[in-house]
Amino acid sequence: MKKALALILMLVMVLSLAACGSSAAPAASSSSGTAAAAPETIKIGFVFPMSGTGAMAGRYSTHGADVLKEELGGVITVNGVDHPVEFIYADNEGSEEKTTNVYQKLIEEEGVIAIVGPDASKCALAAGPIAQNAGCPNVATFATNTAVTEVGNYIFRACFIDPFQGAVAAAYCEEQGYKTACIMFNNADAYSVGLKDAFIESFDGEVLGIEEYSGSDVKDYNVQLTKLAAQNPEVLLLPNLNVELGLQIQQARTAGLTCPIVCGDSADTPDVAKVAGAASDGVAYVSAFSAESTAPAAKAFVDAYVALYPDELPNSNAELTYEATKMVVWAIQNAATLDRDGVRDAIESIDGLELPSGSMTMVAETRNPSKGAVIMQYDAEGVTHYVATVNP
Amino acid sequence: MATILQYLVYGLQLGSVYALLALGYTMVYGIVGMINTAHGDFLMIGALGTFFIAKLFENFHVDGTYPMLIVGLIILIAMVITGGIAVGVEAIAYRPLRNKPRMIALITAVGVSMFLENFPRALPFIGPNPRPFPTLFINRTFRVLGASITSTQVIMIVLAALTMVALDRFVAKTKIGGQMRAVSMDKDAANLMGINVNKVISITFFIGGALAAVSGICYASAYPQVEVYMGSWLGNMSFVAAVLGGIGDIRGAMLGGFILGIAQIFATAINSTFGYAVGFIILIIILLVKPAGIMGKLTIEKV
Amino acid sequence: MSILEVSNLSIRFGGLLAVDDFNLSLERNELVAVIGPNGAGKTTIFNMLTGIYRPTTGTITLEGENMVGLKPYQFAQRGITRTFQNIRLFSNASVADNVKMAATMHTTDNLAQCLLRTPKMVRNERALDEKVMRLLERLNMADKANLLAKNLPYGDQRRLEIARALMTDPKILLLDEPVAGMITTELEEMAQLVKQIREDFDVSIIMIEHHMNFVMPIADRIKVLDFGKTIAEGTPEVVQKDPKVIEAYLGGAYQNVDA
Amino acid sequence: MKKCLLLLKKFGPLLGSILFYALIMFLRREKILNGYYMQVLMFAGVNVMMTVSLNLVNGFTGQFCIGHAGFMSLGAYGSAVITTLLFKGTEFAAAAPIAVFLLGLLCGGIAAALVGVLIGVPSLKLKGDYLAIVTLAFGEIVRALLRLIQPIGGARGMIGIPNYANFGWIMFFVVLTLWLVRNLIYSPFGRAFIAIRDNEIAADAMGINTTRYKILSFCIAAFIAGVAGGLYAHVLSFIQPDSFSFTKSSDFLVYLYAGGSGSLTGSVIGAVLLTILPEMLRFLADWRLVLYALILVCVMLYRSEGLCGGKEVPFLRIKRESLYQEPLFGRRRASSEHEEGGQA
Repeated sequence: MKKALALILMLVMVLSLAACGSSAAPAASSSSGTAAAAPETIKIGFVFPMSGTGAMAGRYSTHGADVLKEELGGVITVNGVDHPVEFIYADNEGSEEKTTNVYQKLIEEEGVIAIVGPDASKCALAAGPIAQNAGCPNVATFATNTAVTEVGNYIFRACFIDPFQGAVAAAYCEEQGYKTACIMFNNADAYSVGLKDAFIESFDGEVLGIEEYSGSDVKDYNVQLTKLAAQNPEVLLLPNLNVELGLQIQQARTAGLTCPIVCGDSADTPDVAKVAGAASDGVAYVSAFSAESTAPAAKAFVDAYVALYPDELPNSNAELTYEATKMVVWAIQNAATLDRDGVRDAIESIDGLELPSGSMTMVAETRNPSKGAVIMQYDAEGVTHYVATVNP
Repeated sequence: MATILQYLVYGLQLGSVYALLALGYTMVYGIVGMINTAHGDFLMIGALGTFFIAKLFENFHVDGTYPMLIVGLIILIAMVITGGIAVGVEAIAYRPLRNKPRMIALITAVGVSMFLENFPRALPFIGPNPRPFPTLFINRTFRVLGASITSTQVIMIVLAALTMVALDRFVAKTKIGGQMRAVSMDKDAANLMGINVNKVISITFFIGGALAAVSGICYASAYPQVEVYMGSWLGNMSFVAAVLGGIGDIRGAMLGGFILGIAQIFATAINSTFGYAVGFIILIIILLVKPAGIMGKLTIEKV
Repeated sequence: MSILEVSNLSIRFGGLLAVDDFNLSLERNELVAVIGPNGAGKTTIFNMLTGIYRPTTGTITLEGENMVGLKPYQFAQRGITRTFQNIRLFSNASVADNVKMAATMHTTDNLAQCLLRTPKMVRNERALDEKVMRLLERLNMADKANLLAKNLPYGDQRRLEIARALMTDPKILLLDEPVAGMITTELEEMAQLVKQIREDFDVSIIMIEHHMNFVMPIADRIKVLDFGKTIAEGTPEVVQKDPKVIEAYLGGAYQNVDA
Repeated sequence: MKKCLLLLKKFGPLLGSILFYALIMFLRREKILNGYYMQVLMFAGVNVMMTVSLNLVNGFTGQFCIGHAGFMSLGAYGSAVITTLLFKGTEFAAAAPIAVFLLGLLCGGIAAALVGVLIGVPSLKLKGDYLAIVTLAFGEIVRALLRLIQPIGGARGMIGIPNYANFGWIMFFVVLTLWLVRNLIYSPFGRAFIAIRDNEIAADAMGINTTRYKILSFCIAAFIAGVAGGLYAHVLSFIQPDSFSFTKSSDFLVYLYAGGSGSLTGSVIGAVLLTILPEMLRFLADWRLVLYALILVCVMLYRSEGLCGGKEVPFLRIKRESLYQEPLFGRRRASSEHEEGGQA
């Protein structure tokens, strides 16, 4: 009995491994689109949390990618050959461990030409070395931590970095004439900590009080906000995650903080304003793009998005995923190659690509995009309004 | 002074959520002896359910809220649905394991919890996005001794206290309450005495689920955002509260919930950097002083 | 020379004086039975003699060493072991393992030796196994060595408790109702066993038992307890004839047991 | 012939492990197993160690620890501090990376073990659920404190941890752990643990210093968890406090009880299968965790004693050494001696 059990187990293990293994496709070949019988499918991998507390971000992200897929009509033309394109969405549950698994799967098994995502810096930091070692270009969407692209020359990002965003927020506050600020941040979250540090470093005024909370599990911020209200600051910075912001804005108003509120780019999610309700009136945030923008690329994106998903408006996740994917597709088209290295070089060479957020140029040394930020503001109905553009 | 009172109100607000949830936790534990880690997800179902039920009643929507009667109806429907789901979960997943080691039921509950969270998430019309919770209770702010208290907070705290008293009386005085006590002491003996143990346990789960729905509605009224993962950590905290008060004891659960809420708020108030850790340190200290929780009696095994 | 000296032992639970002024001087290889109706405080005395309860007043001296205040495991390590009235076996372990577990305190192997399973450790284990088997054989349980304790019939569970207690190499063995719930034939076997143990292992035995037929032939001395007080003491013949005992206890107990 | 069998019995597991390792490496070289499978296998190995360690406390000693990820995080950070903060870029690390790696693992293990003693102390006073809550609180406190220590990155975590742990190392530590824990279980120490689990009062009455053995159990388990955490850190090369949350602890609980507590085989099977299963369900996209949850519930319902139901495969079990009771190769298992299976 025990022997049988042990044997069966061994068998199951080895078979399951071998079975899955044998189905592995060869890595992206370097054929340059010679007139073969059937054109090779171009696979692009996407890594997002589709379950777990970050699942909302993943949902917007996949929707953003879907817009580009529609736009491409399912094909990318390389050297005059129409290659079918396949987007492979992989769930990383917002965990670093799963992200590394998913990267390996996409690179080794699916043979993707490039990976778009993930949205969290921690996941990008954990899995970045895998893409780097495999020589697979990787464009992170929302990973704003400076260290993400320092992993190596295959790692790019579509968003701006924490120090820039913090500086933008600080500059905006100074411009508005705010002399004193208070901050409440999530000490369990790297994004929040990074943004807070960057803001403090560039803000010329005085930071009157800093309060912390740990994690987004229990959404009671009353004490921290009451303490900050006692400081009577001219502005409140909430550099926090979108699942927390709605309630924070609401509770800040209830706690008697009447000053203007400034948030990071994660506030660019319609759900924040929906949850905050009327309290969202006047909340300003740093954003990569403005849905109001009259630029054709922006308008086209928003229209295409709404056409595909009539119930919602795009948020930053959707938009950045769209841009990151666009960068990859542009690189494939312009490098006219299905070779990962060629794609990497092409991404690095992006100069003046028209994206919804404006014209984007890749800084080759840091592999961060050089792009401006806009300051947006919610009104009482939760509609966003353009306030200002800040360029690096 | 006013600040301390204000913090106390916040503590009671958070504590009442823990307490309401812990009541269901502790009842189930007291009667079946299992740790139902999916209990927090019943809270989510209650809150999310209320969101959708309220949508159905949109025609009655006036001045940003609903008439009292409709609110009562919405809450009742949510309680019945959540209680029903709790009963269903018990019948399908827990009943077959009743005589198995309790860890087995615990792991099953982890699986159930995972299912209850991920199933609605995977449904396209629910999904993972947080939603604003409709205003069910009229929100007015009172000023008492310099502290501002909202009507929602008052409703939550009073509701929690009333529920505790009602539950306590229910278990102590009614026939079914007596049967519950009998089942909690000895299932087999209760069975021999002609008590329908399955029925009693089903009723317990129904009450637990309904209470979770109420706490979900309270939580979502105070922190008006609903999403599918909202219950998991709250469930853990209410388990902590129930154990702190002495698991299996209804008054203990209540006390544990309020103590936990107040401890967390005051720890945060003193230093928000360490607040989170300090809350747990207080917990450990209390347990070291009272090894069977605050209201729990240390059962000395007779040799 | 007496091996165990218990004097003025009393314990109070709240207002209840559960055991009042219990005295006992136990000789080497002596068998003393403690009898008395339910609630007389017999098991409480055992609990004090094994360190589970700390007496309110009084002293317990084992070979000149004061034992009051020591932990239960220290009582066992110094040579007082017991069986339990409500059987407490290591129910998910095999019979042999149950017995082996009781030898834990005699082990000379340290953690590293056990982790690495050094040859010395293996030799010790083998010796232990043999010792266990010899013991089980003496108690007629060798054929059941591999059964799980919880699957044993009731009588065997009692015997296993005794085997386990013997494995600690006790100087004094406390038997708490060793024949409770047994039928008459088992009773005789057990009486035989107790006698044999007393001879083979050179232990002193204190035994709690209701069953007079069982106690009378094997006990050297009997102490009779009622409501925590010692009401009579002496050889079985003396005790049997003591009017106080007959009045307080014997009549009722006979009926109880035979019923 | 008999001597040959004896040798096989003694070295069979070792041989089996080596063969298994060789097989995996062969499949890897032949590109049948790609990096993805190796990655999943490595995490499975770490999870096996964690589950075995949890088994020691929950399954064998009968305590109730639900904050095991806390020990793991201490080991991960402890080892990462050594390899990354102290030695990274030094000549010594370049000359002897393995020495640095092993030193890191040792320090991680010791750090976790010391705290394990600390957690063992309340276990003397608290039982069951009350102890569980303390371990949960402990895990949360560790996590909260790690976030606040800036030299190790605070909430941002530590990046650039050298990628020392490969499949070979993990395999080595898994086999070593299984071997050591098996030896421990079938020794006076293990018997003391089981005695405490089965009946603490009786254990005490039989001269077992329950205090000491309970703390020891926590301590050893914490050490193993610490080493596993160290391996985890050096596979992932990035750690942050929130990786070691309660969710992680409850994963290990699931592996343990789904596999069958009180059995090493169960821990191995539970951890390996349940690490691989969610990966195999990836094709289900959104519905993946829904099905995983259903499978888990069904396993518990239909095989509630765990997948391997408290049984042990021969090489994770030590038959009594005595020749007195039955011959070394009992009639019952005479045929099973030929197998030379081994699994990570």
